[in-house]
Amino acid sequence: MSLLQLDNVSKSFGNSAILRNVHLRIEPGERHAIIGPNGAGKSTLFHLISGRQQVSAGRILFKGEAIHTLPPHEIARRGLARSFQVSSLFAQLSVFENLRCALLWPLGYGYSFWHLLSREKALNARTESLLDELGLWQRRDVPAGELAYAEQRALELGLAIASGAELILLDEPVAGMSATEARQALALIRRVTAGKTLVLVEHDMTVVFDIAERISVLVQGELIASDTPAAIRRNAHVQEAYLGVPAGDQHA
Amino acid sequence: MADALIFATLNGLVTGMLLFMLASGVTLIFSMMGVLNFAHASFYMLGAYFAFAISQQIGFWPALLLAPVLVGVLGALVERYGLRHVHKSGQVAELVFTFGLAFLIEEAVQLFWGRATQDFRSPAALDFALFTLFGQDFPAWKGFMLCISVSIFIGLYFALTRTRTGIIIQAAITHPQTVANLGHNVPRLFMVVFGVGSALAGLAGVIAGPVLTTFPGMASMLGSIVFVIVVIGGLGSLTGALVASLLIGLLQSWAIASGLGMADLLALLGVSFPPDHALRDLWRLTLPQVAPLLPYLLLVLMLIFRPSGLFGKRES
Amino acid sequence: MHLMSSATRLLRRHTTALGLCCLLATPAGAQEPIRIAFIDPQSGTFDATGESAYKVLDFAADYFFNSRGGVLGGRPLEVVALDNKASAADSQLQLRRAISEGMQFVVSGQSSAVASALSTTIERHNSRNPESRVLFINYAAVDPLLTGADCSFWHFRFDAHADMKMEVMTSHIAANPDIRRVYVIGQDYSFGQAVGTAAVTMLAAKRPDIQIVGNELHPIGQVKDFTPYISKIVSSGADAVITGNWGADMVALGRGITDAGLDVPIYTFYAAHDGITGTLGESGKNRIHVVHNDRANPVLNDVRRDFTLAFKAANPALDVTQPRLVNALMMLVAAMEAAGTTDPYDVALAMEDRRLTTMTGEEIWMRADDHQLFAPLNVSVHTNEGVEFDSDNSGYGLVTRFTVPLEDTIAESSCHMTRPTR
Amino acid sequence: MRTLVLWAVFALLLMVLPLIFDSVLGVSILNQMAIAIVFALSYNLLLGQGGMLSFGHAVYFGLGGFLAVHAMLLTETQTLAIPLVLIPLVGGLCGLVAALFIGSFSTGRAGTVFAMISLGVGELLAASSLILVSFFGGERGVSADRTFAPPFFGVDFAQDVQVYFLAAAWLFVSVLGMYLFTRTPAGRLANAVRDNPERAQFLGYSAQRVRFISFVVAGFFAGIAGGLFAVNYEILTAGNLNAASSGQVLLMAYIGGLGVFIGPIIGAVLLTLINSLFNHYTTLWMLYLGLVFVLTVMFLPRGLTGLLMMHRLPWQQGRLGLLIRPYTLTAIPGAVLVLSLIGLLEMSQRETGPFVYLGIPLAPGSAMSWLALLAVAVIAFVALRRTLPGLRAAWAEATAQSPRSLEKGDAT
Repeated sequence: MSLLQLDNVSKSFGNSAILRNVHLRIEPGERHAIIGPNGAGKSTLFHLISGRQQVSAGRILFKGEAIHTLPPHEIARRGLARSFQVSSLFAQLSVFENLRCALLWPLGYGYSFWHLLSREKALNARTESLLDELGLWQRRDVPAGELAYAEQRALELGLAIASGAELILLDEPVAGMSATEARQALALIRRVTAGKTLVLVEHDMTVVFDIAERISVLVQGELIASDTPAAIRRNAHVQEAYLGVPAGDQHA
Repeated sequence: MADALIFATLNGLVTGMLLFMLASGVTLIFSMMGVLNFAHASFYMLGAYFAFAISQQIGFWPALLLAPVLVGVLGALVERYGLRHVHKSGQVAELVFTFGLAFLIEEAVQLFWGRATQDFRSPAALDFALFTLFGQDFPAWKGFMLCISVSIFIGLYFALTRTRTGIIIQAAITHPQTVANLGHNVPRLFMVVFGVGSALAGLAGVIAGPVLTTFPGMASMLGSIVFVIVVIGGLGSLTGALVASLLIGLLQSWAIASGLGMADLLALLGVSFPPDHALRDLWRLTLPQVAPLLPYLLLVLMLIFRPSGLFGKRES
Repeated sequence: MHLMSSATRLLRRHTTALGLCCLLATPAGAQEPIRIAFIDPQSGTFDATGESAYKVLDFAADYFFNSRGGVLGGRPLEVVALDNKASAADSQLQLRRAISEGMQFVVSGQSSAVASALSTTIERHNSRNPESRVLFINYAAVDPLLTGADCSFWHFRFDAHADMKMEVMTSHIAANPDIRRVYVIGQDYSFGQAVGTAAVTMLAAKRPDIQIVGNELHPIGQVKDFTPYISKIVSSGADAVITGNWGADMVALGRGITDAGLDVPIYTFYAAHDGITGTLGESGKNRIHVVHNDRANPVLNDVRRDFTLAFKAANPALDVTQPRLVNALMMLVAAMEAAGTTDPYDVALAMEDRRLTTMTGEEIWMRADDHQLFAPLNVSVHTNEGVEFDSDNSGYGLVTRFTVPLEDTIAESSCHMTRPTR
Repeated sequence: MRTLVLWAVFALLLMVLPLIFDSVLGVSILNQMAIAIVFALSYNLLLGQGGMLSFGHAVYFGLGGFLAVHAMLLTETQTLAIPLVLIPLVGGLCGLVAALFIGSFSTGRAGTVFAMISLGVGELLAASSLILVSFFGGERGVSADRTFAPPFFGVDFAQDVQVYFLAAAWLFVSVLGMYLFTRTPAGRLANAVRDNPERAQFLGYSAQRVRFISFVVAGFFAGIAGGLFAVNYEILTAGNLNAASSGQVLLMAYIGGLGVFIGPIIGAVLLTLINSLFNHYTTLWMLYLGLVFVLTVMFLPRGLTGLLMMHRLPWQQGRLGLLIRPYTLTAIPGAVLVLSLIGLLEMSQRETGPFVYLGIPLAPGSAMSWLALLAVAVIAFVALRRTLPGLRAAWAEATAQSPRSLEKGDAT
C-alpha cells in the first residue's frame, strides 16, 4: 500500500483549471521529484496535499486514509511535513525557539500551559542536537528574521524534518542558492532525511537527477510522465514539453 | 401611529444618508490602504467646528465649501506625514495611530473652542418648514442634507466607475501591488483618497453640525457606528456602505418610533412575570432602549458568519 | 481662530512639587487656610458645568469672606479644584488626595451617580478613620435617595431633590388650564425614572383630567438625533413636555422640539447656562421653563446684583450658574463660626436645623432629620424680556414667573440616619 | 538563577513601596498602579505576545469586577462568607468564563476582523450595562463594603494600606503567573502564531486554538484586575467596561512597549501617574497624553522599553559612551522647545490674572510674553536641528556591527 496516493485530483480557481485529474503514487522510503515548467501547478499540488488548499475533485490518501478534507494541522499531526518555496519562519523568535516549536507536537506537549519549557531536558536536548545537525549552532539565539538566505533555507528544512514526519515535502529547497551552497544543502537533505520518504519540487536538474529515484513531470496541470530518471530523460513527451521540440509522432 | 412611522422612515433616511457620507470615506480608505481610520469621526467633528468658525466670520455658504476643503487638506497632511511614516511598522501600528489621532483631535478641539456646546445654526435661508406632516414640520435643512448626501453618492459612484482615476482606485482596492507595478504613484493616490475621504467626513460634519449639536463629544458618539456600517456593508463596496447606512438609520428610527417592547411580546404570548423577577430588566426591555445596541449586535453576527460583509470583495 | 480660553483653573497657592506625592507642608506663619475640595469634572466631553461651578465658589469665597478678613479669626478660605472626570473611581482618588492634604470639607454635585458613590465612600472613610473625618456638601445631585434611604450624617444637600421640584413643576402645570395632555421624556437612569414616576403620580393627584400621553426613556448620551422621539410627541398631541435631561441630551431635545415647530411649554430642570441657553436662543423663548431654587431675574436685592456684576467683571465669558453654591458656602461658614472649629463633627451639628438669609434675600433652612435644605422654589422662563442678567452673553436668560415659598416645599423625611458618636 | 534574584528584588520592592509613599494619596495611587499593571499585562498577553489587537479588553475587567463586587455584597448581607483575599479570584473566574464564551467565536482570525469583533462586543456590553440594571446597577453602579468579609488573620482591610498588601500579593502572583505562561508551550506557540499562523498550522497546531488559550488566560488575569478594582474602590460603574477603559489599557501597553514582557508594567506605572497627578496641575493633561501617544506610535513603535532595548547592542559593544555627549547636546534644546510650547499652550488657557510658569511670571494679556515664549521656542528648534545630525551620526557609529562580532557569527 503506497504511503501517499492521489486519485484524479484536480483543482480550479473559478473556471481556470490548475490541475486536471492527477494520479500519483509515492511508495514508503522513496525519493520522488516533481519537475515541470513554471506555472505547471507544482506548488498548488503541494498546497492540496498539505491541506493549505481544498481539492476541487478527486481524493488524496495518506497511509490509506483520506486527508483531502482535513485542515493542515491535522494532516501535519499524521506525519506529513512540508517546507515552503519562500522561507516561512517565526521571524521574531530565535532559531532555537523556531526549532523547539516544531518539536512541541511530536514530543506530545500539545497545548500545554503547565510545562515550563526551560525545565524540559529531553525537549531542549533534542532541539540542540537538531541545531547541530543543521549546522546552525552558531546562530542559536539570533531571531530567524535576521538570518542570511542560506541559513533561512536550512532552518526552513529544519522545521520540516523536526516533526519526525514520515513523508517530507520540500518545495524548491535549493532555489536561489549558489552551486557550492546547493551542494552543501543537498548533503544536508540527504543526511537528515535518511530513512524517510521524500517528495521534492525542484528546477535544478543536477539536484533532481542526483537525489531522485523516481521523477514525475507536471505540465499545464497534467502529469505527463512518472518514471525512473533514466526513462524520463528519454521520454519524448518530456523533451517536447521542456525543449519545445515537436515529438516525432503524436502518440494517441 | 402611521404618521409617526412615516416620519420615522423619513428621518431614518436622513440619518442613514448622513452615516453614508461618513462611511463612504472610511470604506474607500480602508479598502485601499487597509487602514481602519478611527479618526474619521474626528474629521467629521472638525468639519463642524471649522464651518462654525468660518460661518461666524464670512457666513455659512462659503463655510460649506471651505470647511470640507480645509479638513481634506488636513487629512492629506495626516496621511503624508503620519500614516505613511507609521505604515512601515505594520497594520496594528496604523490602527493604533488613528486611535491616538482621534484622542488628540478631541482634546485639541477642546483647547481651541472649549467644552461648551457651540451655537452652530443652519443658515436662515433654510430655516423654514419644507412641509408639515400631521402637525410636525420637516425642516428644509434636512431636505438639504438629503440632497447633498444623495448627490455625493451619485458623484462618488460615477467618479469611481467612469473616470480614469476612479478605475485606478477600484483596481487598487483589491490589488494595490499590481497597480503600483503598472507605474501609478500609489502613495500619492493614497494621499488623495485619504484627503477626499476626510473632506467627505468634513462635509458631513458641516451639514450635520446644526442638527446633531456641535460639542466635543460629537465624534465619540458617532465613532464606532461608522465601523459597523463599513463591515456590514462589505469592505471596499460603496453600494454596501449605502445599504448598510440606510439599514442602520432606518432600523434605529423605526425601533424608537415603534416603542414596542418585551411587555407587548409577553402580552401576546399570554405570559406574565412578577415585577421583582430576577430577569425583570429583560421583561421590561423596550425597543427604543435596545436601539443603540442593534448596530453592534449586527456587527458581531456579521463578522462571525460573513466576514466579507453583504457586498464585500475581500475580507480584510 | 481666536484662542478662546474656557477652563481657567489657576491653583491659587500650592507648594507641592511634581513629586509622586510629597505632602503639602502648609506654612505655619500666616493664618492657616481652611481648604475646601471641589470634586467635579474639569475634563471630559459630555457636560461642562464642572468648571463654571468652581469659578462661582472660588469667587464667592474671596468676595464674601477672604476680602473681609477671613473666617474663624482671619483664616482664609481656599477652594481646591480636583478633577473627577465624572467617574466614581476618580472621585474616590481625588477624595483620598483631599484627605492626604488635610482637607475636611468636600463640595460636589455634578451627577447623582458620583454623589451617591462619594457619600457612601465618605461614610465608610469616616467610620474607619475617625481622626480624618470629612464633611460632604452636595450642591446639585437631586436623587431623592441621598437624603432618603441612603442618607448619611456626613452628607448635606443644598438643592431641592427631584420629587420636591416635581411638586412645584406639577403645581405650575396644574394651574395652567389649557394643558390637558402631557408628554414625559427623560434619560434612562435613576433621575430620569424618578422624574417620570413623580410626574404621573403628582399630576394624577392635582389634575386627574390631565392625560399622560407619553412616558419615554431614552439611553443617556446615546441619542444623536431626537427627531424620532419628537415625531412621537407630535403625534401624541401633547400640549406640554416634561424632561429631566441635561448636557448635550437637553440641547438636542430642546432644539429638536423647537425645530419641529412644536409651540408647547417644555418643563425642564437643567435647560440653562453652559452653552444651552445660547444654543436654544430665540426658538426657546417662552417655551423653555426651568424649575430651580434660584432667582436670576428679576433680582430682589443689591447684594445679589453687586455679586453678579463683580463676578461677570472677573469672568466675562461665564455666568453665575450655581448660586446654591454660595448659599452652601455661607451656611458652612456660619456653622464653623457657631461651632468655633473646623472639626467636621461639630460643624455638622451646628449646621443642623440652621436658618440663613441668602445673598438673594430669601430665607433657607437645613432640616436636621435628613440634612436636606429647604428654600423657595421657582419656575422661570427662558426669554429675552425683562432679563437683567443673561447667560452665555446671548441676551436670553431666566425670568422667574412662579414661586412656591419655603414652607410649602417641605416634604416629610424618610431618612433613618445612623448618627456617629464624637 | 538570575531570574530568581530578579523576582526576589521585585517582591522586596513591593514590600518597601508603601513605607516610602505612606500618605493616604500615595497608597491609593500604588493600589491603582497594581490594578493597572495586572490589567496592562493581561492585555499584552493578547497584543504583544499573541498579536491580537483588542478594542474591548475592558469587558473582562468590568465583568470580573462586577461579579466580585456582587460577591462582596452577598458577603455583606451574610448570604455568603467569601474572604476578601479570594474576591480577586472570583473576578478572575468570571473573566475566564466570559473569555471562554466570547473567545469561542472571535479567535478565528487575528488582525482587523478580531479587532472589529472585540470593538463590537465591547460596545455591546457597555450599552447593555445601562439596561441590565439588576447586575450592572444602572449608572449608579454596584457598591459593597469590604469590611464585612470574614477577617483574614485579624485584618479587616478597612485601611488602604491593608488593601495595598492584598493588591501587591495578587500583583506578584499575577505577574509571575503571566511570566511563566509565556514560558510554557502554549505561551511560546502564541508568539509563533503571532509571527506566522500558517507555519504553526503545518507544525500540527490549530492557530485558532492557540489564540483561544491566550485569550482565555488574558481574560482570567483581566478579571483578577477587575476583582482588585472592586476590593480597592468598593464600587463598579458602567464606565469600567466602556470603550474608554479599553483605550486606556491600549495606551499603557503601547507606550510601555509591546515586545518586552515588562513593557506594559512601565506603561501602566507611567499612565497611572499621569492620570492621577497631572490633572492636578493642568487641565490640558489629556492633550499632552494624546500628543505623547501619537508621537510614541510614530517614532517609538516599540515603546519606551523598545528604546531601552535599542541601546543593548551599543552597550554590549561598550560603545555606549559615544552616545552620552550627543544625547545631552540634543536633550537641552529639546527640553527647552517642549517646555516653551507647553508654556504657550498653558498661557492660552489663562485669560486673566497672574500666570506663573516655572517660576517665570508671565502676563497672558500682553503680547510681550507670547513673543518671548515664541522666540525661545524658535531658538530651541534651530539649536535642535543643528545637534540632531550629531546624534544620528553617533548612533550609527555605536550600532555599527564591529567586524570582530561579525566573524564570530557567520560560520555556516
